[in-house]
Amino acid sequence: MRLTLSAEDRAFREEMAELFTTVVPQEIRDTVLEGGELTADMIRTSQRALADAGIAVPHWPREWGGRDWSELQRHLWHEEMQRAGVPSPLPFNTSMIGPVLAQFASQEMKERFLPPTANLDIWWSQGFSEPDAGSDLASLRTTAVRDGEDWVVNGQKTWTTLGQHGDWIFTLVRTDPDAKKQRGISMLLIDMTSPGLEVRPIELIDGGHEVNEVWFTDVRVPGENLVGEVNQGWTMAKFLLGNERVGVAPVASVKRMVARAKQLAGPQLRDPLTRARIATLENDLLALELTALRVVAHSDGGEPHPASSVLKLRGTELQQAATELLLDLAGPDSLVPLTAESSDAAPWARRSAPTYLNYRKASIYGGSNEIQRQIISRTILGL
Amino acid sequence: MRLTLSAEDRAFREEMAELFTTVVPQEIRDTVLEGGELTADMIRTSQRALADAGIAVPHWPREWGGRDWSELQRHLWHEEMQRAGVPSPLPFNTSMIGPVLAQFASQEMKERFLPPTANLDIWWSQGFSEPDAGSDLASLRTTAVRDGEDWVVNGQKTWTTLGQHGDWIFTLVRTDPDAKKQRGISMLLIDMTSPGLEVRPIELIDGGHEVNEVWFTDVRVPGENLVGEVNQGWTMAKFLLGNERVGVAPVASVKRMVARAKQLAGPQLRDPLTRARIATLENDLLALELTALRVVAHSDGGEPHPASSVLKLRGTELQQAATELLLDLAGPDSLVPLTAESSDAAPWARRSAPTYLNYRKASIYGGSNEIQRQIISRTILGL
Amino acid sequence: MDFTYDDEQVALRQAVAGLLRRRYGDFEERRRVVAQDPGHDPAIWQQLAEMGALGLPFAEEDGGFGAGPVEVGIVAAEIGRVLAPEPYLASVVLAGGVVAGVGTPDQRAELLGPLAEGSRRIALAHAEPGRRWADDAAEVKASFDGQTWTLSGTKEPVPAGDAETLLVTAALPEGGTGVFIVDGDATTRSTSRAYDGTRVSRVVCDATPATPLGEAGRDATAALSQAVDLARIAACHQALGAMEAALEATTGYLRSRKQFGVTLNHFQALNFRAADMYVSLELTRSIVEWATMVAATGDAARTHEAVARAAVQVSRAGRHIGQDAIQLHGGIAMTAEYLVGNLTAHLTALDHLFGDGQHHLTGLMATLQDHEALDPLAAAPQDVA
Amino acid sequence: MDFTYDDEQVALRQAVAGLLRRRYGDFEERRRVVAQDPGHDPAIWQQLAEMGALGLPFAEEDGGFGAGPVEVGIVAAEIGRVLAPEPYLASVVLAGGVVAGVGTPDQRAELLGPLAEGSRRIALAHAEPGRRWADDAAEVKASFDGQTWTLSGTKEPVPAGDAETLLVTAALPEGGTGVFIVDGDATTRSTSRAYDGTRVSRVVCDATPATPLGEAGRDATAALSQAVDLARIAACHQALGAMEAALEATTGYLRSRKQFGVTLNHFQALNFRAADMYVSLELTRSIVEWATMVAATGDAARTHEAVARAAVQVSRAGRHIGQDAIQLHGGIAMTAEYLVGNLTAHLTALDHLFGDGQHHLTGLMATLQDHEALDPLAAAPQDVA
Repeated sequence: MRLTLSAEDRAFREEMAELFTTVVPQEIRDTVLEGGELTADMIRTSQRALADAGIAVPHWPREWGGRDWSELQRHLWHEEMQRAGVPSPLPFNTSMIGPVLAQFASQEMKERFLPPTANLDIWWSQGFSEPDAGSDLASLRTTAVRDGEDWVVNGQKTWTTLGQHGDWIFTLVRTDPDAKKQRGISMLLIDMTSPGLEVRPIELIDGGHEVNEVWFTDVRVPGENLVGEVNQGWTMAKFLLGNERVGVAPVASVKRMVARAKQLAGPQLRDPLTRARIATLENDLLALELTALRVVAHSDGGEPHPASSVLKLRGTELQQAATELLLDLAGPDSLVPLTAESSDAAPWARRSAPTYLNYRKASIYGGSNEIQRQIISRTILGL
Repeated sequence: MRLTLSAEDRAFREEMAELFTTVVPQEIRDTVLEGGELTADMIRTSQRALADAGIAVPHWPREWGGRDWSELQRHLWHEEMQRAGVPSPLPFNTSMIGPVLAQFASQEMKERFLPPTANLDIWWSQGFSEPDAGSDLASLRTTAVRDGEDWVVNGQKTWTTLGQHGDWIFTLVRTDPDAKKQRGISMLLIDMTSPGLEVRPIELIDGGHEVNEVWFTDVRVPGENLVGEVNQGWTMAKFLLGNERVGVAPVASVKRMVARAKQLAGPQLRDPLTRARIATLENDLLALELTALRVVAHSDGGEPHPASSVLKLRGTELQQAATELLLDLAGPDSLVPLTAESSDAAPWARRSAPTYLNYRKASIYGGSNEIQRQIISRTILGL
Repeated sequence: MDFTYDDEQVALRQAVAGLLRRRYGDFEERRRVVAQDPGHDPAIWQQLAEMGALGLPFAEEDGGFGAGPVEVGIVAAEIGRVLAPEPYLASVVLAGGVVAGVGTPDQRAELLGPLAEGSRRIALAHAEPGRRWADDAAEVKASFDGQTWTLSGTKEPVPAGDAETLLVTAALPEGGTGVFIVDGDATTRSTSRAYDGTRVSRVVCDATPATPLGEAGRDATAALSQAVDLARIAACHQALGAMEAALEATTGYLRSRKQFGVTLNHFQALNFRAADMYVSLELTRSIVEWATMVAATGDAARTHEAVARAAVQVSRAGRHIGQDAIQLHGGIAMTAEYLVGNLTAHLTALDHLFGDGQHHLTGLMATLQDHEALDPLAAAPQDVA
Repeated sequence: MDFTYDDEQVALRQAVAGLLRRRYGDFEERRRVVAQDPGHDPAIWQQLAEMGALGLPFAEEDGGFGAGPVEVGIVAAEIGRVLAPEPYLASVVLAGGVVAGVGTPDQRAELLGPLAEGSRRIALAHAEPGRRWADDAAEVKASFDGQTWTLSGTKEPVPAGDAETLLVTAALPEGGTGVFIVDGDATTRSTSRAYDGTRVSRVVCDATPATPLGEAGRDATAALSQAVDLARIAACHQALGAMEAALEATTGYLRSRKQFGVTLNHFQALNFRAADMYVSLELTRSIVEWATMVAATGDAARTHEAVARAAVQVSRAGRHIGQDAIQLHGGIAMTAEYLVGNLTAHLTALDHLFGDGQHHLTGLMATLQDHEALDPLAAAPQDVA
């Protein structure tokens, strides 16, 4: 048992704090810190700055830019990044397709794709979900049929986050229609400028446009763009989704939100019910952060700790609670739209309702909270 | 829409309030109002007083003492009874076996049993639950085998509330072992002084003894004690359980508990968190009471309103919340046992923890809250 | 005590429901209307007027139909069910209610007649930036030079503030809060689309000429508060309609949507959550209908308390049902083109329009010791008379 | 930052667990012991002494083993798991802690040595009827006639107050609260069995002779508060052990118990509730272990805050897990002979021993503006040194 970080980890943490606040432009970090919306260029700029500093993809294999850090160090990296208001490196690149390619792709494919992936010279989109599948990913219907050396892809993906900026899309396709559900699925990398590929925006209830449908009509994909072997896609998907759950607790960003709420609350902090609500939320966050620290301490060099599901489940609950707190603090000012030409209501207050609505997705995407409860009850509790 | 009671119902309500506070001895009502424990004699005295006043079994058929009241009047009768601290007539007699006999029994059996049942000259016990059945009542194993004119009963019942006082027990027994679950069940009335019948106490976590096991070893029951037809028992059980759910929301008694909590809170009422907790509970109770009034208004002359499940579910939640409130108000004084020889801690405070623990049963017995959710989702929501 | 509607009320519900469901039953239609100015359909507004819905709360001598909170609630609930964007709550119930409560007989006839006929909309400009659901006005000030009244200051957010006529509340020179009739075009205002699709405005007065509503210089705080309470109860009905629609959509989705080879209603945990939504909804309906009946008595003090009680419950239930309706649907409910998420957005907006749950609970906390236990059946003297 | 036990700590856990599970693993045994006086098993107490568990928190020069809150927590958790009725928390951690914090070196050696050896139990008589978790004493007053100190007044409830030696807190003549050593038999006391099976006493002093613990007449409020904080954190571990056992029993029951022809783990709604219990448990474990490490630094102010944070979470989780463990079991968990309901009873008692969740939350509310955000990784100066 030790309460504190080792001298080494403490130094590491300070180094990260220093790096994040120096290499990433203040303007970008302020946008994050104030809950504003990032442009695609800001995300690119930030990730390239991290890549230059060698801290964009620390969890990748060393030869592709990884750092061999301990799980605790990765956690500290992630938390200090959030604390400094640095946008996370694009998860589709660094947490999803990057590790998959590093693990499953041919050497040639790695050399072609990994460096621009780390540097966000390629902006990846994810082509997994389909309209009729929901949490039942394996029931996907998009097909890829062999035609000479190429694959011809037809079908539709949806919930493709930030797909409007995408250069390439990694896609699960059905390559053997006769095989059982999970079998017969392959992973293809598809250039989003290919003829027959169309990205259609989906407007969300917060008025924003962050997800898309991606339609494939006879899209030709060179055979070399197949990752790994044919019909091995489900293995890669599971690998990818397993990675996705690690370090998912958005602790530092929610702490930042609650700290901001305290600043913004003003005279409302005199209301004991508001004080109780904030004090409870702070305590809940503390318990979550300590749990994240326990999990990383026990995850070294192995499978993701099963308690990762606790982090996802509880993390999104608290994230949503924090957005609800800000909304209630904004009160009637929350009714004023951000798009209002001029307003005396503070921008944070006018942003609070769309943010609250937007974060309802947190408990749905990336493995819904029902899926997390299922994992906990099956995997951990043996039910 | 009308906010108030009709003049007739208002007069009825006043009459009930007057009756309850005059015919039932003060000592008994005080015991209830202070959350104390009733003796069997108090329960008998109270019910006989109600029977004398003609208000023990108002929902029975008129010829057996019923009153042809509207559902609203029955509700008012029940609420005023609780408000006055009058113990409810023994539910095994008046809500369970009485209506079953009135509906299904032969004229001879009615004449023999209904008058002493209304007057609590017979104290009935319920012999439904079995150790391995739980909520799955129909999986019962107690058998009755025909032997000449008699039935010979073997098996075990459990959770027999107040069985230690029981004179007779109405029992579900399996009379056709080859029939499917729900079929092959009959209802027998069994004299609890019969040889081979043994009542064994079960101590509960609050230290009290209110439930029992009832063991049957070759207990001979005269054939005339069969209610209705052989293998018709499940029909009667469903009829009985359906009745049990009507008017189950313990509104007035919980309101009384919360009103007492406010009196007892003393300086703790200055704590805004305590005030918020009580104000919320009062509001929740108001919503429940109004829902009960809506349900009774729509239940006249028909099946139990499906929203009865809402009353049971929410009623027990609030009942439990009220006991938890009293426990927390008692604070450290709740640790002092009621059995302590002498104590400066108030009796209500010393009773608060056992009461809290005892009421955990409220969401389990009489159709657990999971069963209620099942009923709501299937019957009302069509899921 | 009777929670059933009479035949006339049932007919009103059917008429309004028929109209609004025809127009907005296809949610795409509602989206289209909301996307363009003025953000609602003037033809529907006219039809509501023709069926008498816009004049319901006003006295016959003022050009209305002499109905009350119950009938207003019926209309509001149907609006909530389909998210009809017509500014019934803001214009008829709230602003109209202020005119009815504060205006002189002449003013009432002048403003409420055209409002009931659908020929003129009015809006109440009361909220001021940064002030939370205050009863009075502070930042907008009224001046009187002996001849004319003028107002200066900013009101925001003003629901449906693009109306022809504004009622602007202002701090009076001698203290207290007055209400003034202001020509909307005489102010500097901008109107935009709120996150739930409704319109809100910012209204700036700068020595803007104004006519006192009611007796000049008289404090109207109490009358304002009563009008807001009646708008609150209508908002509760609107929320109730939206909750009903959210639960219906959710159970329909659970019954029809397949995942892992079966429809979602094979998953007990989801069904149980739907059951809990139903419990919330029924409890809410009870307390809202009760508070409406209390409001119909006209007793302002009892109404204020009853409305707060309903609002506490509506706030909690609206969050519960709105959040879980999205969760049980999954991603599709996050999209703007699907009804359910929009119901949640509207529930959220309603919750912050006239005071959220904590605001009202705080009021109830102060009255905790005024009663031993609540007794909704205890008749007040005037009820019995 | 490291949440793992070292080898010695693991060995301690195994030893204590082995002893207590052998003795009380069959819950019927625990019931039997609790039903009779003294309510625990003196042989087990002796064995705990022999394995060093009773001397863990005390300095070696006082007759202890110089361990700390982490080791005490290990013992407490094992006690909680099987509801071992031995008065470890009350006698060793609480009363022993007060001696260690307040007593003179001679007193420490005199009292703590026999305590660690299991030959003498002590108890702290601090609570006074009707006062809620006060830091000071008010109703019991100390007098000094120039030669001897005497105490008068009533203490209740006194956990495990049937001990040979009592430490009684009392209001000092000059103000402040003192602690006094009193021969238990010199008081009028009655001991009874609390609802969770533990023993509590009422202790009446009436000009009862008393020896000041530590310097006579000196205010010991701060030292008392520190000792109570250490007892609180041990109580958190005891609760954690009980919660673990409750969840284990519940999942075991769901896996094995059949209803409607299948085991209960075929019902998704029940499994999901078990998953939520697990989430509560893991969050609680994290914050309790962290608070324990903070306590181990010896920094009283940081410990006080960390303990309050752990206590808020333990209170909530204890209710959640205790209540749902009963609910998911159904009727059987209501019976006294079944472990689960008794775990809930004990969790309930622990929650009200040193301050419930609301009590501690109120403390945290007061410090809300002392920090921007909580940072458990921020090292205090002495940690780094």
